[in-house]
Amino acid sequence: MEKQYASIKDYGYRDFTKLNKIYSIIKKLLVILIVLGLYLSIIVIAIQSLNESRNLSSFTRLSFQWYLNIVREQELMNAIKNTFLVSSIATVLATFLGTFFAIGLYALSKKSRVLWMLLNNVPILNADIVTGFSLMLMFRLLMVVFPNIFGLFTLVMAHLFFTMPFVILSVMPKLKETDPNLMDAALDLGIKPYKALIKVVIPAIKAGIFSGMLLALTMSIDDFVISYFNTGSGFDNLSIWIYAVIGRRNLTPSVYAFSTLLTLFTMIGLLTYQFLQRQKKGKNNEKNSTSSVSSQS
Amino acid sequence: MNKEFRVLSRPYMVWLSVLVFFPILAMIFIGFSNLDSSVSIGEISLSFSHLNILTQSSTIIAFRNSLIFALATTFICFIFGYFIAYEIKLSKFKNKFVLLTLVILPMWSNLILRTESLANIMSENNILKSLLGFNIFGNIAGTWMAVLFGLVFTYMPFMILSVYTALEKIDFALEEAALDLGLTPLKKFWKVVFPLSLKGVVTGSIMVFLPTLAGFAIPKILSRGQIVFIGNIIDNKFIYTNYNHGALLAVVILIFILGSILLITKFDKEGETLL
Amino acid sequence: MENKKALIELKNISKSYDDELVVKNVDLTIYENEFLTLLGPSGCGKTTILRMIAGFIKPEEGEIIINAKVFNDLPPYARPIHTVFQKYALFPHLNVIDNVAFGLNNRTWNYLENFYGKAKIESEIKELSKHKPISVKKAIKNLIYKDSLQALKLVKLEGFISRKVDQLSGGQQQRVALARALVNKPQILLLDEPLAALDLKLRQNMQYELKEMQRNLGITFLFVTHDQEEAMTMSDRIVVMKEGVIQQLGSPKSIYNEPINRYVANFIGETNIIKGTYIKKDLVNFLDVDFKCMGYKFAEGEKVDVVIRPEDFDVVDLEKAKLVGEVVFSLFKGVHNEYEVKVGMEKLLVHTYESYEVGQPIGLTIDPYEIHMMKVDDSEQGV
Amino acid sequence: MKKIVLVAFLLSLSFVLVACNSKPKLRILNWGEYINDEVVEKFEKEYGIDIVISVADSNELFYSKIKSKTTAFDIVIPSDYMIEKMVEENMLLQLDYSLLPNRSLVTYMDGVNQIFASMTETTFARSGLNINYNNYAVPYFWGTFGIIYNNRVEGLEEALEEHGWAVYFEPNNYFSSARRGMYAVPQFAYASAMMYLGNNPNEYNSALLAQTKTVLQNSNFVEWGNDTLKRNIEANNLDMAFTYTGDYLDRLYIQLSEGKTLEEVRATFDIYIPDTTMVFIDSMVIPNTAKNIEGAHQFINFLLDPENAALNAEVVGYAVAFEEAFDIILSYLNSEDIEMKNWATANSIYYNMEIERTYYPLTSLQPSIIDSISTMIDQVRTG
Repeated sequence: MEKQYASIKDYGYRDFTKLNKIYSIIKKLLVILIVLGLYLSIIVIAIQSLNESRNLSSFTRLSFQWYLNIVREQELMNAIKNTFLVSSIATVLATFLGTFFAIGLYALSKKSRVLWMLLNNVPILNADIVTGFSLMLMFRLLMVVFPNIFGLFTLVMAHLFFTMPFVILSVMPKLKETDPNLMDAALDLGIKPYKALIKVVIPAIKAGIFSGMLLALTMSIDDFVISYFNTGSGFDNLSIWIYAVIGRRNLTPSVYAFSTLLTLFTMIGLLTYQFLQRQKKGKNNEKNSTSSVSSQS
Repeated sequence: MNKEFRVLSRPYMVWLSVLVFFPILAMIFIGFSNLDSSVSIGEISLSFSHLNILTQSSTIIAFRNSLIFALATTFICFIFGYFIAYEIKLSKFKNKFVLLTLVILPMWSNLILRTESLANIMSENNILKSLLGFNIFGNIAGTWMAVLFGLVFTYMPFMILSVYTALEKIDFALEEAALDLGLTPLKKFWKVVFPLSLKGVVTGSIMVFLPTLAGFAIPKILSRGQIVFIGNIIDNKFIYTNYNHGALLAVVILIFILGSILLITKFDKEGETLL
Repeated sequence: MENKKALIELKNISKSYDDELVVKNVDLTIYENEFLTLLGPSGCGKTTILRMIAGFIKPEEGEIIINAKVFNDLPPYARPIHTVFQKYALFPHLNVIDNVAFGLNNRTWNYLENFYGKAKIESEIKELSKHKPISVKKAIKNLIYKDSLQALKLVKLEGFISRKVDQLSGGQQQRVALARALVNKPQILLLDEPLAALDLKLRQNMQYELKEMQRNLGITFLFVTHDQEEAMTMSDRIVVMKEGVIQQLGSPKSIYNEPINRYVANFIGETNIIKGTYIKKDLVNFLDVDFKCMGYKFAEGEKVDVVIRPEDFDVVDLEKAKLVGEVVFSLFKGVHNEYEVKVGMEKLLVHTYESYEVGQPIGLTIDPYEIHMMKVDDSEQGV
Repeated sequence: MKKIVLVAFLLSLSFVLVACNSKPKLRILNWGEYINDEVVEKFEKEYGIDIVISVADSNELFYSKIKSKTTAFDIVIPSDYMIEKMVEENMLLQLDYSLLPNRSLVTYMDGVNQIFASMTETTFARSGLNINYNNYAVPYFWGTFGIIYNNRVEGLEEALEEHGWAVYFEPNNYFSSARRGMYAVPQFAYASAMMYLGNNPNEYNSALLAQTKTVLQNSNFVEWGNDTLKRNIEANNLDMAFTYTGDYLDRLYIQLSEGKTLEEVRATFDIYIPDTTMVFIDSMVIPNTAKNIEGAHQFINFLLDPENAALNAEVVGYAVAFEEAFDIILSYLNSEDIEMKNWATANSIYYNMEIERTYYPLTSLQPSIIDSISTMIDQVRTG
């Protein structure tokens, strides 16, 4: 008996196999174009950093001098140092405090939790200029008691104000996903509540904490407006410095070099992370393959 | 969660209440009083005279510009951002975290540097032209296209992240169920995936819309100062220490922000998809 | 069975994940109007087979033939098959009736016209046009609504049409999922452990209802489970699987009584497997006693495994007994008593209504037709 | 736990970093890249004082930083009109000339003295106060404004030399296709239009405002920028722009340092300084919130040394304020070092003090007037 093949048309559908091929090519092209769009400015910055000339509008010759120059630019180095100091302190504090605040908010009744999560959105969505200016007014009041408050302290505080909500937002969904009995099980085993929190709950929401930290760092490292109003004592971060310098004078191409390095190092870090993960997984697979049959769902 | 932990949220409640309400009240107060650098405490009084700024033709046009560009940017970001988020979800690459980090990585570079470099290559004679021999953008510096391009590709990561978060939460079995019930992949997308990701679209849209509406650096640099946004006017008011007008305009922006927050709560009760 | 029409034929199907073969050269024919169960522990490949039939994954080798046509390359949406998912997969953005009508609502008009037939649509138009004239589309929409309502009635949920699905209990969700599949009038319904998430009582009720529904609707049910009792209760035929290979295919009774190997014997309920020797036709020796048996053919003197279900022992007076043992453990199980009886070095599981105390001697006999024998297979070490 | 340790570590690290510098500090609020690092190092070494520099990009930001008192700066370097405003609002300390012995080593240039006199005049006219600004400020750099233009446009140079402002402000009559750019500071735009109209740029009334508005509207500016103006002209993306003369020199030095000759650069882009033009002077002042008043005087005194002033000018494109320092620069005219020679030549061309010009320093206008001007500019820009 001859084999009969079912065709998709018999069941009232048109056959788009050919169109699908074209579509998938268009799709790939579009992805490439959009990613290029996202990275276009980064690529241009990289090209500028490799240009021997300070002239931004024409490429003369390939040169790495601006990379070597980074350490020699005192003001730039100072700005970089300040940026890292402020952003790392703010990020670590925001992650640490934000996690515990999120746990606290999660423990509230649903009604008041919704209310506080609503307020939590305000610093995220508020216009930078409004936040920055009004925080400055706040800190001015404190100056009566602490005259030298402006500088690192106010900067970190301001950064905490707009980064912490991101951490809370990332941690909250993960808290909801955790098994409500997790905590009880730990308490049942005779562990004190706060110890149980650290030993049981925190590991369960690790992924949320980490992505919150990443967001906090992203927001903090590129902030200009809020930092601008709340800095003091010469504690300018990179954004403030760039803005002031670019406004009237020439920016040293070393800034582009630094920016490119930052992107490159992050990318290399990510790729290494990915590579290590894969290796680890590969090893696990080898170990397991003899003993377990992989689930098919 | 253990009720005992409620105490952990107390400091944050105090912190939020003070830092959210005080600034807003301060803004409103400055906007509606005669307070400026030359007025002493005793002379402060209520004043509505600053309201005239709202009827200036420049203010109205700037507002119009901001709104139109914010809406257009949000829409384009939605189309492209959704597309990318969906492709990330479909991608066979296991470690989605790495992909998402790559999406936000450009944001680690300084916004002004990025925008300036875009402005550079949008001009007639630029560094890419000197390398490639041709101009990839033509000469769009200073036009609305330049501004739109800059806004879209600066804020798209917000859209991608929000939409992806929502997409990721959709149970794959639902998609299989739709196919099983006779829906073609395209129909499955419109009838199941898209409605279920709407939360993320709303949040992402707001995350794009608000900074575009209130921002000033990108239009200033990319329009070469020719397209004025409301943010530019506010910025100038603050620079020239006209805090009353600045605050008043900021209050108007604030109304948009509060509206957006309400919208978010309507769609997404506990802000789950806000990044 | 033989005169029934074959609906689905799997021919030499294989599938692997990460270089690991999870379905190995499976051949299976599923007939019209039967309740077939794929039974096996998790990871045995039963869900993979189901998903290949549904079209979610493609076999690497072999053919899936439905209604005498090869379906390998057809996407799931073009197959006349519907699935009830393990966790139901109800659409959270739709209410109950919209969930049920979802499949039909999203079909093309052409499909729907064929689905309902001209006559039915016309009579619907006639009926509805009494008040005001309506279009074909409107009539079809109306039919879909009616059908969905009917399907909900079938699963006894007609009172819940506008509920949100997250406001339903697990059992109700399961019924909605069933109605959502049935409303499309599929030829074959695939059920992927649909009862696993329900509690015991509900599960037993649903088992009964599912069987009833299958009988009344005349649809082929392909059911996947790891629960042998569930399989026994509902199925016309059972396929016992292990590591991607079909071990035995047959009616519940034949699988229960005549397991083909230790694996099947152990997987299908409690059993005693005793080493024995086939002496000659109708005579087997085990526990140092010769027993009469019937219907088996082995080489004379061949070692065999003898299978005796606990309830197949007859408890008799000691003098009449062929085997005499000592009760070493007893458990009251409601209807019957379960004893562990030590005969020589072997421990046997015995079910009986009689009462014995631990330490008491007990006499056992076995009817010849209750003695089942299998080839000795050392690799089969039970579940 | 690890995180707690990390936080503690980072916090303590930050305190150490902040506290470890026990050397006295001098906080300077400056424009970006407006000081030679060598000067800073030299001063730090000589006096054992650490200099901390903050930067801002407008006089108004200087003002708000001092006014808000968020940081106690010891030295600020604002422009003329802002110094007027600061003095009137009592924000500055009087200089103690007994601590500035180097004052006797230098003679202020004529232009500088003119500006100081003009400041006194406008202040008197506005508020009736008779203030000698020498008591508050020591000049840092000064310079003129001009029209930077693209010399690749045929005939533009000659037209500018002949018709001055009109070429820039009358696109209908001259070079209608030329791309014109304006400095995005409202008062600069207003002042330039006022000078074109033949008025004193510091005058203001509503009729003049309307007139300037028309002038600016008719000019069809394609760019409202700041430092981007000079870069775009250099790159042939713009043809004319009103800007600081120093901005031009800044680009010139960069081109020279990359091996171009002065003639080559001037052939691509150049600056035209009108006979009537704006001038500015940036001066060092000590705000009354200063902590290290002694150090501030030491620094001012240090920069009153012509050698140091000339050294500072090496990287900054503006004109030195002291004749003695200018002489040092001009002494390089015959230097072997090509870079130094070019630098001296550029100074002699663009800061040629022989040419008779009318210089207008901007004055501090009332907030309400500034507001009207910025609103007018906003209206021009929004079309």
